[in-house]
Amino acid sequence: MKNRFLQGLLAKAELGPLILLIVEIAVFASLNSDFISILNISNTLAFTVELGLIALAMTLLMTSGEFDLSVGSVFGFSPVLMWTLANSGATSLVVAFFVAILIAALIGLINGWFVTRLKIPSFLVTLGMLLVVRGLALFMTNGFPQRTWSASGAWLPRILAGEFYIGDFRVYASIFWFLGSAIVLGYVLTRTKIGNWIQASGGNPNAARARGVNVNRTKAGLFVLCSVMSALAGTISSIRTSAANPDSGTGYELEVIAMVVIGGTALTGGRGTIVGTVLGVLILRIMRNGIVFVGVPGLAYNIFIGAIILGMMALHSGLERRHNAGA
Amino acid sequence: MKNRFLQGLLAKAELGPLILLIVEIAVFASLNSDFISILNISNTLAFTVELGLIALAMTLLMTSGEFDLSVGSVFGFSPVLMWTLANSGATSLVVAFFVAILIAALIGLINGWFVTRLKIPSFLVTLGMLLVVRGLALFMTNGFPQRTWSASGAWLPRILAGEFYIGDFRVYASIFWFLGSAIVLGYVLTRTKIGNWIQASGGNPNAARARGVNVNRTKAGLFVLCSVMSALAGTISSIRTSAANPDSGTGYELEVIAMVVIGGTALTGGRGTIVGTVLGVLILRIMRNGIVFVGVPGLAYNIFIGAIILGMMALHSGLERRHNAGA
Amino acid sequence: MSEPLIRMERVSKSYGQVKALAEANLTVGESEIIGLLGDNGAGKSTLIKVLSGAVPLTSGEIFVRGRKVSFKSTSDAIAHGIETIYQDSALVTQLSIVRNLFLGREPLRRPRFLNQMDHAKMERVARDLLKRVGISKDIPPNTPIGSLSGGERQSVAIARAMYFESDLIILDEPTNNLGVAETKGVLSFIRSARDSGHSCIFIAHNIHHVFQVVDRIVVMRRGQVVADDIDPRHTSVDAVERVITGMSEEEEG
Amino acid sequence: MSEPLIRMERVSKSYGQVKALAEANLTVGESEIIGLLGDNGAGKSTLIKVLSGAVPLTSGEIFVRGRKVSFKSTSDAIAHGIETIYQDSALVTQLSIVRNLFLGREPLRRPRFLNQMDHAKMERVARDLLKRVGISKDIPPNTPIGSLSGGERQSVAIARAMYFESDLIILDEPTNNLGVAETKGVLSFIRSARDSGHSCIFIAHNIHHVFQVVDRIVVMRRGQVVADDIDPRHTSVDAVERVITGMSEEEEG
Amino acid sequence: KTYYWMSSGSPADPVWTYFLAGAEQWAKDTGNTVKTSFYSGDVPSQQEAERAAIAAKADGIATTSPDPGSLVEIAKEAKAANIPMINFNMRDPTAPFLAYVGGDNVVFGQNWAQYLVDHHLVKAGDFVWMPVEVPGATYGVQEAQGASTVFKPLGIKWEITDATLDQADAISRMSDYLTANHRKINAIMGLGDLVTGSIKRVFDQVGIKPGSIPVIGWGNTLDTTQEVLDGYVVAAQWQDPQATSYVALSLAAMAAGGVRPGFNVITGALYDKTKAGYYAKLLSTK
Ligand SMILES: Nc1ncnc2c1ncn2[C@@H]1O[C@H](COP(=O)(O)OP(=O)(O)OP(=O)(O)O)[C@@H](O)[C@H]1O
Ligand SMILES: Nc1ncnc2c1ncn2[C@@H]1O[C@H](COP(=O)(O)OP(=O)(O)OP(=O)(O)O)[C@@H](O)[C@H]1O
Ligand SMILES: [Mg+2]
Ligand SMILES: [Mg+2]
Repeated sequence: MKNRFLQGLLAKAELGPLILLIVEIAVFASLNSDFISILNISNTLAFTVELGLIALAMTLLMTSGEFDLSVGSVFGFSPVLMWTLANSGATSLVVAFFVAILIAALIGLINGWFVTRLKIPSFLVTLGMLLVVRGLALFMTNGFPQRTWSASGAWLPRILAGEFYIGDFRVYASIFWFLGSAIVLGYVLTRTKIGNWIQASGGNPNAARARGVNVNRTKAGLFVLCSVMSALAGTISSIRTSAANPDSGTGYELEVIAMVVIGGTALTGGRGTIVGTVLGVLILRIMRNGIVFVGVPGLAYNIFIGAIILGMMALHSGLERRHNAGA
Repeated sequence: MKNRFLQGLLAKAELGPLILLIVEIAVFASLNSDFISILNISNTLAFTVELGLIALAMTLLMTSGEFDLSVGSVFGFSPVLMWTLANSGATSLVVAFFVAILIAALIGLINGWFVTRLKIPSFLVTLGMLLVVRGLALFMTNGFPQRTWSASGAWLPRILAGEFYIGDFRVYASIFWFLGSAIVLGYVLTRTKIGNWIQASGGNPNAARARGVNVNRTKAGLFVLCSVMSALAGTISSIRTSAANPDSGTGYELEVIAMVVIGGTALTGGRGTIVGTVLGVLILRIMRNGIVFVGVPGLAYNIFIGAIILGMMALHSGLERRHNAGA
Repeated sequence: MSEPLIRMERVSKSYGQVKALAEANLTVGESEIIGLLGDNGAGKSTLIKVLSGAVPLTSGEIFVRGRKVSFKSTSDAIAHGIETIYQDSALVTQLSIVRNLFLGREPLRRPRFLNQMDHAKMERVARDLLKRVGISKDIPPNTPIGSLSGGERQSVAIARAMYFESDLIILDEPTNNLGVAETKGVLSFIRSARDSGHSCIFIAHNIHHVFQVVDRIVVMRRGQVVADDIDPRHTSVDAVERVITGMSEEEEG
Repeated sequence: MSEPLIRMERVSKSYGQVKALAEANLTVGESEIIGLLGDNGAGKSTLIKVLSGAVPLTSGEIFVRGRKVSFKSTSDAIAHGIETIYQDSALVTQLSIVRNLFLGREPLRRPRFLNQMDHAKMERVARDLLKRVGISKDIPPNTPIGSLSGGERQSVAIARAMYFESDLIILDEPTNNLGVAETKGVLSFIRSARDSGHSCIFIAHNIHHVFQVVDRIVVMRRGQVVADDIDPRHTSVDAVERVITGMSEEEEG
Repeated sequence: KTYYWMSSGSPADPVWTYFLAGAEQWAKDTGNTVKTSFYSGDVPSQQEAERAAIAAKADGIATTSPDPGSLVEIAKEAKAANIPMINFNMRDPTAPFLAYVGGDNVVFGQNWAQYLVDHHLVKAGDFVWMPVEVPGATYGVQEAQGASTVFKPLGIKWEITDATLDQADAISRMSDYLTANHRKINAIMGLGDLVTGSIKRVFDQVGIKPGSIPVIGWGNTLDTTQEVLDGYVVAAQWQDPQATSYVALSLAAMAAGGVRPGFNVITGALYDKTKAGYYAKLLSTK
């Protein structure tokens, strides 16, 4: 069983992204030796895993044939809600945290309801939700960032985003959340009944329905998962950076979807890979970090990010084609 | 023939959006009488038709099963390129305009090439292109807005965006560009061979290929059309507002796609309607305008836009279902 | 006569203007194989879609063992023991053969951590089933459906119905894309299903296939059942063809 | 013997590891109807996909009237007079019947403004064709394909091949989903195509259908042509079935 | 030597192009390498990049704060790594930066409000419209906060609206708002350079005569200096954007050379028609 699991990990879909990642690291490391310093690795990982949490959930959602543009706004909204509640003295931080998560779940449920019951494309539903949630965050706070009292003593912030040192290497607790989620969600997708349902819902929803799979509930559940993970990521990020700004998370949705797709999950549903997503997350974040090291001029930054996405995709497609040679 | 054409216009797909538009106008007009003042209508139309030009091209592209996220960046880039060339004295304004259009066509061609030849999803290709083009605009100008010498005498600005008065009612020349494009593209989509190919390419590309339809060339051509129309819209907008800012057009891609989808074009390709898109463009722009008139609090603007998109979609889906009752 | 397994009474179904079913009646007894014949557009697929819960009926009633039922989805029908193999063999092309076989009824294994599937069992059963439907043995059970030939796909769908031995198995044109060997497999499966007490509704355009297995032939035309008691042992193929095309009204065996 | 219409020599095609075609040979003469038989996965569809330019061959050569050709796409094959009706009747479900019929070969009308289609002519021809393939007359030609039954769709694909009278018409299991009346329409279409000087390759699992029309039967097994000169007038259905399943090696009529 | 210049602003914001020009000018004048970057208010991304700069062993960093309090840890880490870090334009007093160069947004907002009141352009019970490019961005929030200290006691009401950083869209939204509310608006306070610089186009579009509604706000662009000269804007805030960048990098270089700055540099001036020509000249020699 173990062996077969490992074999699954190295299936063709993940080969392209893996090679990309290795090439990328090699290039940056050769250009600047500080790039693979302990300090830089630790630093890059911190934010990477926060976006990664969203990407993991998005992988499952996209495998089921839907996607969610509202993740960035939930990422910004949830910590703002949490701190507003906690700062107002209405509740303790812990209660506020769970309220924020619950509201996020509700947002996901509404997304799911609109998409599955009213059969509106997820593009429109989650775009609408993006605007509503972003607007709510602004309206609730009057645009003001929330105070984030340095919560060093409390247990919740420690569990979510506490710092640990392994020698000189600083890690945040969030990396364990990320790794844990990757393992659980990877297991769910490949080994369990729900995983089978997710893939079938994305691959051929009518066939799945005909077999008694509850496609609507599966998709709705994944919308909830996606929102909750975004809220978790937002809270973790907010605690770590001690900032709770109603605007944070803007534009993350496209970055997260790009991560998932670069990892090899099909945009059209039916085929998804958690291992690929982990690689995709690393590829995109390391690229952003590496570009700072190489010292691209500020205004040309986007040119490089864009050109590298295009270049990587071309390479990716080349690898895929070689792999499927003859087809 | 005439009759059949009219009948086509009022086919089921466009009925929902039409009702939405009428309801929307009725509601806003009843809440604020200034809403249907000549001044406001003229104001609203000015920017509406600029976005509308992009939406028309996007309709054809989406019918063929692809979409383009780089339209906003081309909208910003083209006028900046045009004015930079003209201001540097290298060429006349007219030559600069055609150079900008040509470069936009090239951008579209590259998008098309990546999507059709390398088989990379248009989401990733055009997201990458969005970053590259936006970066180019910033880099080329060092971020500075370009001077737009008030070109009242020149014939090109007059043709593109000149003002006319019909009584008190001010219209810009751009509205004729929009109407003209709508008629031509609507005709192309419904009555011509190319239109048939576009729909087939989106509906079942393999079947289309098997019949000898050049799916790749059809899609690539539409990417070019989309980029060129964005460039045209950007230039018109820049002349009208006498502003050429490297960052203008940010976020238009999502708004334009939303317009097309609200109009009834399928996100998944195969089915598209120009009349629906014209309605969708009006619905979204009038909503933005009307919300200000009704006087929602400034920071709650996005909440309302989002909630109304969701609400309209729900209504839309209700209407569709009633229409297809029994299925 | 005791209550039959299935009784459909005056069932109608309209798609907008199109009346696909117009007050059709059908009964299926225990351990009985019904052959459902009719020309294109006669309403055969629609009738069994209604029976399998895939589409809601416009009017009429369905009874299972005398109890009135109302199917809101295919899961409802499956719960009542009605298993269907659709004409367009509803498989998920991205998933492997094994995963398609067990979709919606995945066997689980201990520890029940997040409902993990019993892959070992699934593969074992799959190999066995594929052999029984006569699919060539060199196709591994984790091949994705997308890379199978049309007939091979059909065989997978048949294998699925074999495994989940339901009270009533509906096969909508299962032999359509099948070769000689595979067709034999399906026909013998239908026979063995009856012998072990299951009922079948078998739709096919190849009347020769129908004649080889069924107990009773039902013919539909324009949304109605126009003959429901043709005995294949006492009727000729030509006579049935005439009923199907309507050239001799209400001619029965 | 003069050059035949089509000659395929030692044609092979592999999908990754799977050898779908292994040095298959096939000739088709002028005004000849070939019946191509073989069990599921024998390579029939692959052979005709190669011949129609839909997939590239791995090795081997194709000659049309003695001239070597190399098809890069289906348009190349269409340009050489080879028209194909695929097994999965490649239709665009969102488009209407008329638009599907003429897809890729739309008739234009004057003024040639942006290549406008001649809708009037298209509809007229479509009505006529639909009648010839025996589709019920109450289906208007601008119905979207998506709302037709399986058999009705097949008939539309047949109608298309009827209209574009090519030198060679390939039909991959065209009678699969067809009822009695529709099947008769297809078979008579094939006969009349031959009579007006066209050649046909007819693939079907229903051997009875094949026997009714073809001049010569070709049998494939495991990617190879194992018999290519069976005369249906001097051979029994059973004998051909044995060749197909390989129970009597190389038995010919 | 290699210096990092890291902005929390958006490259689309016209004022930032002048800040950037100052940094580039400094690089040219001194021969040092300056790596510039923009983070558009994305706190985690900026933090990550600042840490990357520290890891890359920068000789000095000049940075703006995306959000007061958000760079505390970073400044500590820079200090520990012995990398001089200078704060400019957006102040973050809680973080241990070596020095600050720039203005004070709260004070600016307060000054604008006071100017309107002192010149009898608004009175108790009036309504002020405050368009801003990015609602929630720190500069706008602080300016509104400053203005509120003057307006609140007088019972003057105000509303902040979302204009976006996209000029065509901003003009469209501002025109909509003005058309709908021109009867009730007594004054306009442009919380950012883009919105203030678009006032002429909005007035022209809606048909409002220059000066009939008093406008005050940012004035770091040629558009705004021209608007002041033409009477569309009564007074505008100058912030020395180029000089701010230049001085911040100079301080960083000075500290890198071992001379630690023990002072802050405060910039800014409010100008009206009489002085606008001077600033226009400053801006056109970029
Ligand atoms: N989803 C649908 N929308 C509209 N009409 C439909 C739909 N499905 C079926 N029909 C129509 O209902 C009628 C009956 O169709 P049905 O598929 O039941 O026929 P069938 O007997 O199974 O034919 P075949 O042998 O070709 O499969 C046909 O005229 C068909 O066009
Ligand atoms: N796209 C593909 N990828 C991989 N293998 C394929 C592909 N298409 C066909 N095959 C394999 O090639 C072999 C021949 O397939 P083909 O479709 O030609 O058979 P066929 O004779 O048409 O069978 P049927 O009667 O079932 O249609 C089969 O084993 C099939 O699994
Ligand atoms: Mg049927
Ligand atoms: Mg085949």
